[in-house]
Amino acid sequence: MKYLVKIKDQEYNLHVTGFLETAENGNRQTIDLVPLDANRFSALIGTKSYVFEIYQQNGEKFLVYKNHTFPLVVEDERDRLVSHMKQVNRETQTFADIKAPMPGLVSKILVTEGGVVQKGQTILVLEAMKMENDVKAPIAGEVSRILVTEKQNVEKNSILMRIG
Amino acid sequence: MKYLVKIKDQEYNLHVTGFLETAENGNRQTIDLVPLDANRFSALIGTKSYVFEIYQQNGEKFLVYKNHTFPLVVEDERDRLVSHMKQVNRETQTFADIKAPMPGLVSKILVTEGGVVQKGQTILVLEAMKMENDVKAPIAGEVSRILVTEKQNVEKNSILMRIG
Amino acid sequence: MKRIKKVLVANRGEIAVRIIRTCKDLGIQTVAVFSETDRKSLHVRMADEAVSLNGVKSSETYLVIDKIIAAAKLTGADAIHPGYGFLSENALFAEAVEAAGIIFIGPSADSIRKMGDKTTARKLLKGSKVPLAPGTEDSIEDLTEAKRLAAEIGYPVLIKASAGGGGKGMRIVHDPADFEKSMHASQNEARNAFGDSRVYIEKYLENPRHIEFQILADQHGNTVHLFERECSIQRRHQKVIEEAPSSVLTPEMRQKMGEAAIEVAKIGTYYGAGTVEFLVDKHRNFYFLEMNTRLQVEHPVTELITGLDLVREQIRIAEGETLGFEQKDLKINGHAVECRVYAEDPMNNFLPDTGMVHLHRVPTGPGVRVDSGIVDGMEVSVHFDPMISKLVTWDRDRNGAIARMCRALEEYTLSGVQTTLPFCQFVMKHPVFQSGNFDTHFIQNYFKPEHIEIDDPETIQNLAIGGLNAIHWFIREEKSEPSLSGNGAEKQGSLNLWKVRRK
Amino acid sequence: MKRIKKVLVANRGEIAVRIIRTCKDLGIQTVAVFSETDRKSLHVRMADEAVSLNGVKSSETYLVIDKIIAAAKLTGADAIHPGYGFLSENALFAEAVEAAGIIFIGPSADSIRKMGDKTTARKLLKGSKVPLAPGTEDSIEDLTEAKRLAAEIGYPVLIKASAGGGGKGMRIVHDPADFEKSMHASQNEARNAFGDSRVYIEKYLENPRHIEFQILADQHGNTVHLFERECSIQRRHQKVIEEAPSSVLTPEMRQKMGEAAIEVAKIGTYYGAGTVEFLVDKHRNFYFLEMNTRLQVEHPVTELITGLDLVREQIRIAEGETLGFEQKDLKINGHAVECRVYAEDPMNNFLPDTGMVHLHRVPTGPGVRVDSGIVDGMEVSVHFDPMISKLVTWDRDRNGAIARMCRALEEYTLSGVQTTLPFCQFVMKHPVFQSGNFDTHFIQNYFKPEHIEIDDPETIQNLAIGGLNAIHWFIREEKSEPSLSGNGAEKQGSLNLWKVRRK
Repeated sequence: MKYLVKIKDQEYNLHVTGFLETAENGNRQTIDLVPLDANRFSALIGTKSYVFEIYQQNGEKFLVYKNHTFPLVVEDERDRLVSHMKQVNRETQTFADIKAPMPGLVSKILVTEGGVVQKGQTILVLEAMKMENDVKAPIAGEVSRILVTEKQNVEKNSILMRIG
Repeated sequence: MKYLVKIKDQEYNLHVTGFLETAENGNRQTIDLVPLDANRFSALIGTKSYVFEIYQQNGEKFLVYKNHTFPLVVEDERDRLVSHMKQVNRETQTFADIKAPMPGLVSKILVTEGGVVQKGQTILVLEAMKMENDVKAPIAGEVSRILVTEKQNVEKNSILMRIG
Repeated sequence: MKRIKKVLVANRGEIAVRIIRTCKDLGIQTVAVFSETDRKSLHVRMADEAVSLNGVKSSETYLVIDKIIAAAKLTGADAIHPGYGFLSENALFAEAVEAAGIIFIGPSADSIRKMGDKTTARKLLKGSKVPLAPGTEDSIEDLTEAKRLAAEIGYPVLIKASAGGGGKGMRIVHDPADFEKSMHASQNEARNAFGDSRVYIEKYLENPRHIEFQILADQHGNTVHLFERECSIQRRHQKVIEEAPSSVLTPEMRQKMGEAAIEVAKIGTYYGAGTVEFLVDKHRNFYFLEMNTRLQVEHPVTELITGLDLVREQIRIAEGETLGFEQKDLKINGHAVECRVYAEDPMNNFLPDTGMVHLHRVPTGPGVRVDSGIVDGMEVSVHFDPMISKLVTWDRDRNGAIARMCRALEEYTLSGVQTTLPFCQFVMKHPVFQSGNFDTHFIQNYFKPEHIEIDDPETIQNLAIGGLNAIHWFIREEKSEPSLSGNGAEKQGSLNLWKVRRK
Repeated sequence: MKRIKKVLVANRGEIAVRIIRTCKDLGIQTVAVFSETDRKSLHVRMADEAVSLNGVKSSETYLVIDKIIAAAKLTGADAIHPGYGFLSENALFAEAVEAAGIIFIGPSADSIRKMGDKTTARKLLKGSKVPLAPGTEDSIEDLTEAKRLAAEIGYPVLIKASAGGGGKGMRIVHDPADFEKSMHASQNEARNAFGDSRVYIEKYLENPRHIEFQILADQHGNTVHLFERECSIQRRHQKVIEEAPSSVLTPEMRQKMGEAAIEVAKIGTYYGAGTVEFLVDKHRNFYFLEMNTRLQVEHPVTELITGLDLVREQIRIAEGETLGFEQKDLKINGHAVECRVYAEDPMNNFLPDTGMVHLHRVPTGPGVRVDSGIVDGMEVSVHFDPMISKLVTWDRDRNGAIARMCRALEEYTLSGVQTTLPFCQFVMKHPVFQSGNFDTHFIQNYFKPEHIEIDDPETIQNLAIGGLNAIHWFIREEKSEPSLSGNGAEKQGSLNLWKVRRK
């Protein structure tokens, strides 16, 4: 699978050619990667030894190495296609179904049916994994339907509401 | 619920009277117990502060305090009744269904149908939680049925075989 | 002489843990007190006994004299150690403790009153051989009068809280136009931090170094100093890096300043451990700044170069023992550096960060000491100071101590909140810091967030490759085990990309 | 003089980590090598580079000279540090390293041959002023001849491996009837441990103390000793607790023994760090026992009382530098104690334990140093030595160092395997150990497993109450969350009584 990896203003076109094998510009390299604890990994790349942590926050990925935090963007071909399509469709997109990104408990609904929301506005708080996760409006528009109530448990990908 | 707790040759008749409230000989005491990591707890009993670990190995419980390991036996009224009944029935017990103590993968079956086993003999190895767990014969007798095969996944409490 | 048998530690975090450690060394029983958010804290776990203060904020807990004394009575503690911050420089607390028949491990209430209050101290020192920087004698409330005095002293001036320490309530004013705003801000901060809004004004020295002397005095009139600490690396007027000895003091200057520090203590009829802070200007003139009538955050650097345990000395003094040594018995052995590890984001103007500390693995090995009150699974909350720990290194010389600090900082693993660790690494590797020739403006003069970035191309590329493969690992794990849920909880060290972090 | 830029550490565990730390202090790049079971080990994580040795057992990995040299060539390492054990006292290895154009951080192959082999060393020292205990000059293979010599020396005798150290292959024989069995056992153990079954016989001294001197010598003929280490607390002839200085040596004896140690080094034309071991009998006569031509496990106690970093000194010496100090510059500063933490069950005859270390939290604070190669989630396997870490404390005097050790032992948390931690606590609190008046039989004379039990009735009762409530907590968690499975994996620090531990 081909990926575009962005880290610290650098972009790498990486090709995951097999189990822990990655190529860049045709140069294959075997990576010895082992998980440690708390999202940390030990990676031997060539002979070089790295220990780093990976985590995700608000949908963005971060890599922590020697106490430095690097935002990490990983896009595969589909993502790139989708992000391209999104750009094309942005103007014409008229509605969006908001799905639960993970199973959890709806702890707060911050909008009402008929209300108007801005893109990026927090519309619902989903409690999952002992955390409160803000669910944000992907587009601006009117809230046309709300399909859940507060304190309701929802499955992953169940539709929470529709905007537009 | 009433319990008999045995630790270091001492026996205590303890009465769990409520959420983190325990009585001994009528003396109620509130316990402030919080879980830490890796099966450790911090307990404040009166003003005294204790940090200890609880773990179970081969069906026996242990408490670790200041790097000392104490075997811990906790019996509730039912257990005592059962253990009393067991003693009464021991001579007359003619068969036993062996149940999976936890969900897992049957990694080895060490007996065959029709074979005779001794009490305490390991009859099956159940791989669960990344460990191999020995399942032992609770009584001596002939293996009358084996209901599982090697590499089979089993649910908790599913019957694995019958002895007698 | 009364031997102390049980000490209640009226504090939290690393200093509570540090005091408990010495009590254990001395065979003294320990009592922790705690706010509800600190129930799982290390000081509660380590103490022999622990008593809840039933509340969350410091104003409901660690600052409530009655609750602390009640806890001491409940547990039969015969002494109270106040640590630093909270009630440590509160004369009323020292009095209330003594009135309850409990030993206060610290100076007398009288000394706290005299020396803890900066304006009182300055008045007392006037006429002594201790040099004072120009400034107001009394704390000042009236804005017009304050402005007049500031003009008289000459800009730039410093507005400081009378009651406080640690840079709280401190403002530098360069321009008379900013004076009013700064004074209000200072008063507000002082009120919030110390419950006392009084401020005073003094001359602001340019390019100053902050150098302080540790003193120890027993109740029988013996006073020594334990040499200096260099504390010039500060952000927001708060120390972040300290060392001992200072690289600018000559033996002659050390002797003069040490004698002045002892003089300050004697004028304050001081006993216990205390610190006399000086500013040293670019001409190597030194001026009395203030006295801290308690243990300092940065006391470990002094411990490492003298081999003394300052908490042990405090306890022995409180018991009425005499110091077991004289000034001539004390020698500086090697060099020590301390980095304070704060939950602050150095990339973002040192904004305090909060959250769960997932993983806290401290460095060790030759010449490394860590004083910390945090462990895996604890929250860094908004209620208390964002200092996580103190990392201290020692070696036979300054270069060695700095090299060990670089190694220890790299080895230090803390996950869950942003910390000042990379910033400390930046300072240690900076040629100006390494030269020893810097002042309190080091950070504003030399630090930019981009300076602490890692940008070796091979490293960045390998992190991209490693990061991608790690994400692949998560995806693979998730796909191959759709019902990972079944025994997910049982997996030792099991990982999940999607679980982590929130603010 | 050639500056070393990249060091390959041909070892594992705590000593590999410890060497890497000093290399980092010196700005030297590091290369780790590892057996497959050590992939997650700390030394692999901490080194800048790491190379797999493709194998599991030490005979396939850390003992294979060619693999190590290949790894050094692959990574461009210009020096190899052998640590202790494995190839550290193998002259062929030292030669092979030098032949490959790589610096061996240790003595010359010639010195290893001369001094590393006990019988050769004894021959060389004969006629010098270094006192030798009666024993065979040559290693011995023939049983009948060995028995004759044993009778001549006089029982009890000691059978020891020529090649080895660390008590491996050592047997005391009190009764001639046991001689044959003991000799075979010793030969077998020596073969397994060192690939060399040769043994020799010497007089067994009764009530001896094991006292060794650290020496440092440069390649220019300068040799100093760094005082003694007391290593008399042993089980199975292996050291478990060491300290410096020894409580029995007078300054005169220290000087005499130190001079003898330097003499041994000079006769061996020795350079690098080395240790000369002596036995001291109850009349305070001392006898040369053997020389260890490498860094010792217990070197940190010497580092703490001298302020030197022995690995740094080794590297500087290997680079061809001269020692920067003379004997008269060296002073003993305070007292240091080391406890080796083994995965062994002291309640069960120190039987080695293996398993997963769930939790490893090391003590810190004033006067504490931990050298460890283990972290959470690592296995203590059957393939290697069961030493987990070394806990070292320092204070201005012996009582202080012991008190800090008691505190640090209590603070030390290791979950998953049985350890010698409670045993070390027993020793520290024992009046005979505290008196300083003990010999190598301390454990057999004073230790019984029941001595280390906790039996304060209040504690036991409260553990019963706490334990019961903790079990209740597990049951409640399980019942109230039947589908805990759903996000079980996501729970930080989630607990499960039923998951843990197996052998």
